Amino acid sequence: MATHSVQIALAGSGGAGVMTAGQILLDAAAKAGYYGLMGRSSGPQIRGGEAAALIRISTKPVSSLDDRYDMLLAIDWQGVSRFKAELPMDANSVIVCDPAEGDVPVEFVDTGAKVAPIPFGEVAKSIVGGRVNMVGLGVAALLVGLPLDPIMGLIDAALKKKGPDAQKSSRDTVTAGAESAAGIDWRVELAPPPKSDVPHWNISGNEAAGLGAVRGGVRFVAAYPITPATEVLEWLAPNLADLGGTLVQAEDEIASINMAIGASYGGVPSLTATSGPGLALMTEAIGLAIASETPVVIVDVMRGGPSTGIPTKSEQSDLNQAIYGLHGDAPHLVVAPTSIGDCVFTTQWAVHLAEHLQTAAIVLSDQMMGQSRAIIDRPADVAFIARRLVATADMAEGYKRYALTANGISPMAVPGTPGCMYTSDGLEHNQRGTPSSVAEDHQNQMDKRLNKLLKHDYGNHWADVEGDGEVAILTWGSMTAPCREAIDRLAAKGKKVKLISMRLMSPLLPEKIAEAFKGVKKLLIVEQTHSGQFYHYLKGHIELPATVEVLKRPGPLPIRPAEVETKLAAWV
Amino acid sequence: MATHSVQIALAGSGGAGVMTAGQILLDAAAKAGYYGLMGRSSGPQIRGGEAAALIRISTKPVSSLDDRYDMLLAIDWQGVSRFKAELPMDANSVIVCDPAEGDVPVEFVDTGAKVAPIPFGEVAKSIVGGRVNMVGLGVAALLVGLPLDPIMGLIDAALKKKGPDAQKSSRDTVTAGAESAAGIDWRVELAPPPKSDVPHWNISGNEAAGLGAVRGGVRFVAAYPITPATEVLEWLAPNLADLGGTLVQAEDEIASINMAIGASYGGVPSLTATSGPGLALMTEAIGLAIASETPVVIVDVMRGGPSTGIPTKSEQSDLNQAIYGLHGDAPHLVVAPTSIGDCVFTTQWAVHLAEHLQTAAIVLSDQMMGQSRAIIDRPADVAFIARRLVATADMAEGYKRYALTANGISPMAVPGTPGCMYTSDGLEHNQRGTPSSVAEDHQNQMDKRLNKLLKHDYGNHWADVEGDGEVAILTWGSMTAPCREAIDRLAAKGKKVKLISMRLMSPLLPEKIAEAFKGVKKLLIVEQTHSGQFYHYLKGHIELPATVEVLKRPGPLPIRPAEVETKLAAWV
Amino acid sequence: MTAVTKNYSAKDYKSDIKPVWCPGCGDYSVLSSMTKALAELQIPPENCAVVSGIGCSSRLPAYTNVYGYHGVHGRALAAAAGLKLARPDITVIATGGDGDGLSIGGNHFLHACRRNVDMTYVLMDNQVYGMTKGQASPTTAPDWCGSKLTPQGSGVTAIQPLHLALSCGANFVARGFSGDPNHVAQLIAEAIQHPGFSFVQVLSPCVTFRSEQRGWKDTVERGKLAAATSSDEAFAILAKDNGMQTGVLYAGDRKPFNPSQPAVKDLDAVERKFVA
Amino acid sequence: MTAVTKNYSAKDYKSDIKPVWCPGCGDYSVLSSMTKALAELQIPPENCAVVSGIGCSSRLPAYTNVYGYHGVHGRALAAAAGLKLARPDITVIATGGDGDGLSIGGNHFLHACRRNVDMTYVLMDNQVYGMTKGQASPTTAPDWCGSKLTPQGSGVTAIQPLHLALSCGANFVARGFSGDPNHVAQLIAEAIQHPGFSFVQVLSPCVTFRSEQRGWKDTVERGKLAAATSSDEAFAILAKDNGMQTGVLYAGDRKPFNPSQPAVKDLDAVERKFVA
Ligand SMILES: Cc1ncc(C[n+]2csc(CCOP(=O)(O)OP(=O)(O)O)c2C)c(N)n1
Ligand SMILES: Cc1ncc(C[n+]2csc(CCOP(=O)(O)OP(=O)(O)O)c2C)c(N)n1
Ligand code: SF4
Ligand code: SF4
Ligand SMILES: [Mg+2]
Ligand SMILES: [Mg+2]
Repeated sequence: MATHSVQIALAGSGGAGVMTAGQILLDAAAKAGYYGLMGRSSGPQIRGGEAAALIRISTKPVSSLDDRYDMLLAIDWQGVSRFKAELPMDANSVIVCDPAEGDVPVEFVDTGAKVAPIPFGEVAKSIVGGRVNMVGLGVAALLVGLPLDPIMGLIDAALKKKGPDAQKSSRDTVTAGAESAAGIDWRVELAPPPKSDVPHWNISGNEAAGLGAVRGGVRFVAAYPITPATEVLEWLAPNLADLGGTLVQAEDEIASINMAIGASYGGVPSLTATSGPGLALMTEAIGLAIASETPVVIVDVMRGGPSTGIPTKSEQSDLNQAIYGLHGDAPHLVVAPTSIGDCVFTTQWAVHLAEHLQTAAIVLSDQMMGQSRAIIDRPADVAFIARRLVATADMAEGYKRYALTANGISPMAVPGTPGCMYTSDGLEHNQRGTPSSVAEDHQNQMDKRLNKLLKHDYGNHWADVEGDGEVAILTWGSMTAPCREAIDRLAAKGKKVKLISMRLMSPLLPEKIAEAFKGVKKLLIVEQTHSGQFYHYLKGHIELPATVEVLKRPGPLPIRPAEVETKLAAWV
Repeated sequence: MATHSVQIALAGSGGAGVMTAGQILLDAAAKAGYYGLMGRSSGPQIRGGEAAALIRISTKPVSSLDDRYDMLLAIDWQGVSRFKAELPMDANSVIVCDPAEGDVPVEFVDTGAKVAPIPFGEVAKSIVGGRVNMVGLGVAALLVGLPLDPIMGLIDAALKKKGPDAQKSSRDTVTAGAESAAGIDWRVELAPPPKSDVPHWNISGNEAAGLGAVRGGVRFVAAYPITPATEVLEWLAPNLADLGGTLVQAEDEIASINMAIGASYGGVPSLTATSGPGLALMTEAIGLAIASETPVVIVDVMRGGPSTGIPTKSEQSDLNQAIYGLHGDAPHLVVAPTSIGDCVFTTQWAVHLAEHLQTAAIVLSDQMMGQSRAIIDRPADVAFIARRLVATADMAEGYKRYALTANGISPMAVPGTPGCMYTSDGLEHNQRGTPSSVAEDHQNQMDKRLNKLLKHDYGNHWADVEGDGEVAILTWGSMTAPCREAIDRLAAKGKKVKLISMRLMSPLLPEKIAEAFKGVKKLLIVEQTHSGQFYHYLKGHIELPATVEVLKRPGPLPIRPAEVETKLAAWV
Repeated sequence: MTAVTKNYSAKDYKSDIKPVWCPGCGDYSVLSSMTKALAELQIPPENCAVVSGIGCSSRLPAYTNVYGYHGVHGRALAAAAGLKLARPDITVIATGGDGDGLSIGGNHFLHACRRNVDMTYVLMDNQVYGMTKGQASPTTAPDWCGSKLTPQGSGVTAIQPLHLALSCGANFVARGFSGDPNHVAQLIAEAIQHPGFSFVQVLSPCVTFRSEQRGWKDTVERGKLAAATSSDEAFAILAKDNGMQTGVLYAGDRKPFNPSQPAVKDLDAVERKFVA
Repeated sequence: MTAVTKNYSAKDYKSDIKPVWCPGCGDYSVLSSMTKALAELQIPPENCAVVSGIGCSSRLPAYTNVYGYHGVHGRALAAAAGLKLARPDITVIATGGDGDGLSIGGNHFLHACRRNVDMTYVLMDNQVYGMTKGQASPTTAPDWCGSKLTPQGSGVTAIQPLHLALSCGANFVARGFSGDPNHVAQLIAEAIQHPGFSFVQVLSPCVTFRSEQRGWKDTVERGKLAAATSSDEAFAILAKDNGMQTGVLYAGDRKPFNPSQPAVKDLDAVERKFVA
């Protein structure tokens, strides 16, 4: 029977070029009309250490890795054992490797996978300028049934600068690789791709966040690099410039958030991106944005914590910090994309909300979404853009920056507006903005800052709510994908499970949540933390169904669809 | 009938010297054997603006202000109206003021208080070098029945440097003040003070925190000033030096926390003190202390938030940040003193716990406790001191800094110990300390860092649990005092209410809490925040009794005993 | 912006809010000087913004009638740079104290000098943390014992703000004394007009916690700071400076940092790159 | 500490942990130089601590066999100062990269120089953020276009670390090149022995993101940095420096900062002051 999804790992030591090969394989699948995903794993070496390209190709959009690998293609075994825990395999899997590189390590033998020897080195040597990764590419393409044609085109494009000789040599090596694998009696029969005349997109979660930002209207970005958020900023640098915006590299995260706030005070929608340690440094200034009601968006691409933690691996453990990491009562927005592609929408929405509600919005992405590259449908255009309620010169008479209004939003004068000059302040203030320690002013402004968030109509976007049933999963962020897949699989077996994947993490909307809970008797909460941050947060604020279980685990190992399915098995 | 507590406000414009007079009044009460308390309130002026000394004198230890004022002594009316909301009065109160300073403002007249005119200015002028605040002091002493003798001694001590002329002039002015008030037919009859041969202490919460630190063994402090925490550091500076310790003024809070961590890595118990904005800047490094298992204590004297907020007023709104303000799952200790005097014990305990458990401990004090000066019994000596489990040279063979042990605590080698050299790391690590991104190491070390906190026996110190009954109050920090008083008053009426004032805010101890809840059917949670941080935190983690109500309000107005009493009235 | 015909006087730049400053504080004069400078340059109030951190001196923006941003402690320069880069049409002045700018804010000062965004920084130097009631700042002499936090003196050599500014690449460097408000006004006006990052240190006494600074009026050497033609010469001049000479020390010609450019693409063109 | 009779060699200061560095990275040599310096000074490994921030270069402590602290990004100097002040008996070396020390850590650098705690700072300068895959650092030339974050170049003037160190008051200032490990070892040894805050900038190529730095071995002017007798002279020398000269620039005689003193009171005496 043809399969709808195949998963392959290309692994090898530094210099083997598995990432390049993996990238071409994914691109080729995209050209052929498939969806897919590629994640990366690498050892501690800064550069040139062992690495693995984790590739999934599918007939349907996918946003996370599958339970098991169909194929591990190991160019060599140096350091590859380090990835063992990330590479579950079984008797239906195949390990393709070069006997000249030594025996298959015992922990891989123990999986029961079939071993298929290919002399990568020898085949590569047979072509002038041939490289082992291209051999591997040919082997992989053949075994999963991807056509070689698009691969050749992609190679030509990639090696344009290196000239026709290099192009030909690579093409020949791919062909030789495919031929060398002809004798292997293991194949995946991938179902044909869905028909479509709209081309798919090839985008990483971090690029998607960048795109969402500019779609939303961001035109100022302050940047300080940090793994795994740097690519948000690196994508923005040239593209923002092309769009007439400005990106400035700051001296540290405290500077970048304050720069963004300064720019936004000037009327320009502004953003910065970081990861946990950087967010920690930004919290003081985020409080300032909230108190002074200056819109700003912070993308936090989460990694393993605490402290420096595990910078290259994913975790959802900045949730507490994003929601609660500020001193004083500082209501603000926290939103989370529910898939790689959704990084576009959610970031764009965050810009819209921050601007409309004149507050700070934190977008919680993570390493898994951010640094994975996916083949997806083009994210739809939506109307959410930055549209700030500004004061105009005709409001100058008695202008009060922090006027108490029905919906809590008051017109903000931007520099250049005659007559509306005021001083924005992080000190508690009266309606005019003058510092005040009067209890009534404090209470009023606290109410204002909270109520404007609570009174806003977030529509359906507060969560992805899918399906129906007495059993539901409540999850968020990159945990959504494995949950969605588990639910799909159960659905295929006729079992109904509802999915609630929260996009609006804060403020919580108790009524909307209660509505989503209607009819739900058993709830499974799924999150990638050690302490169950999401669960405790929800329990502290809303009423949960009678039966609640929590599936949680810290990074770096992802939670896989099968685990979710197993967990649900007792309930459906 | 003699009263057991009297409350007086001395108010006036800058230069009137109300704080000096208030201080002497409190000291005189102490000398006479009373307990008491003095808080301060002042206008926005940096120096020299209007100010009010808020004084309570009592036959029993008190840790917060009472519901109402018996007397407002206004030297003049400039800016005093600003304090109106803080100065509740009624028909039994008296307002002593100088007719030459103009009419009593209408909002004060409206309280119904009796108005007693005293020509402060004139009386002062009648004495060479006489000052109005000394007139006020004499008036106040007479009306509340404090003997003048101790006042004279205190004046002589305070003015020693200024010489006998100044001393005499002040003494004479006090006497003249008292005489000028002889005709006022309003008196408080203060019950005689309790008998005791042990002298009381005169201490502020911030000094008490400093004392607790050195009692606990702190010998290194890094300091960056911030209101209202500066006095912790200012008290420590000379006293730590006297004790052979070191205080260094840092360039910012990030430096101060990192200096403290560096010093502690060197084996010396270390501390820093700050307020909300500074704590925000420290969270990244606090995570480092937690991940690298380096003990450190941070005293956070809370003020009104968010952002710069209201620096001179109290609030309990840093609770979320203290518990949750770190990225990643970063279990640590958060403790809170339950009274001004308890700042000694709780800070000392924090030092002990941080050192024993090799983690960060945050002490949550607040402006109300920190900057109030109280007359209390000498805080008892307790055995809790810094006693870190260190590695010794004989453990060198195969020494593993982060060894997995039964209680999660592993011997820490300090520099100078031969053979145990290791690198302490904020990156996730294996038992030896070498950076590791292996899932098993992460899980093990996460478990270790959490379990060492959960397995510790905190004894009874996790909370002050007092009394019994089906109705209980659950509160913390400076809200404890008004709750305690409300409960005492109800007890006097034969009504039983249990008090649970939490000292160990994190980790929560569900079993201990459940035990304290035994028999409790109705629970009132009292806190000084806008959003109910304490309530939501508890709800998220423990099972609460069937009926729960929350009495919450942001600063700057304190929650007073009568409010708590009223709230409980329906239940008892 | 279109040409303005209205004629502004200094008081058009002052707000009606009463300063919290102590009577006699040097910052009153600095406020006057700043409004005078703006009047001299006839910058429409709405086209100017003053950005500050936290401290007595940092309270200044609210007392002006231009756009103001009273941010968090030590970060005025970062916020000001963001504002200027996003809104090159606005005249941006950052301001605050020696603690705000050189202690907690030292890193932003260092990088603002080298980044050279076209803005002006007016630092009110009273060699103390006034707002928190009198602790040593980076410009405090090491033997000043007036702080409870360092009762034996800080023991740490004071920063020379002009030297540091030059070393980090500031494009305009001057020192004034609040007791000479017209001179300070002139310095601020020059600083605003000079392209790139301009730094004006204003000696501004804290009469409450450093009352001896009342004596500055007698020790300041007015206009004695020689104008250098090169930064090397400026360093040579500073080698003989006692910190009390006022004047323009250095005016350089580095190009201001301004990466913003007009759009060359629309969103569609940007998005096309994602097509697989 | 009692006198040590054991004779230490450089390898006694190396751990068995394999560095994560790329083959050819300059930091390998700096590690060797540091261990050589310690061996030359015969400092017992347990009496030395190396404190770092985050970056490729900041990984160094784990590769030594002395006490190490691998802290957070940019804060090595603060942690090191705390350690030294609390434990004056320990030889403290802070280390890390140009990004760690001069970008996010700039404020601590500035204040470490003026505070003058007796410790040594070895800064591995590769003019790039290596760890985060190649962005411009404060020492990167403004026209370097190799970073995706600043594809047109940073446009910001590079910091001169030695100049800045001098301006802020560092007591010992030197520059070495990782390609001359013996020279660097000697500089580090001198720096450790010199009282107060000693700063050694080591040009240490990043072969991965700045492969052109492989050419430094040809452009470095070995030992050409003249030793100044005063800081004024040192500034004059730097005015002609191209950043590639190595040697000791300046060794001053400021007294190190060390506020710690023996106890003069016991707790009882301290507490007595609270008696009402
Ligand atoms: C993060 C943070 N840390 C500390 C403070 C407390 N604080 C307020 S103003 C100030 C120093 C102000 O000194 P300076 O900038 O010289 O201003 P001045 O009051 O002397 O004008 C400090 C430390 C704060 N508000 N925020
Ligand atoms: C708070 C924080 N911000 C950002 C980072 C990401 N980061 C890690 S290393 C580094 C720069 C390192 O550059 P450098 O100090 O020059 O060291 P190199 O790698 O070049 O040796 C950055 C920005 C971080 N770890 N923590
Ligand atoms: S404390 Fe000093 S700086 Fe602050 S307002 Fe008063 S005089 Fe000015
Ligand atoms: S990236 Fe550069 S600095 Fe980092 S290890 Fe590799 S060569 Fe060295
Ligand atoms: Mg100052
Ligand atoms: Mg570097």
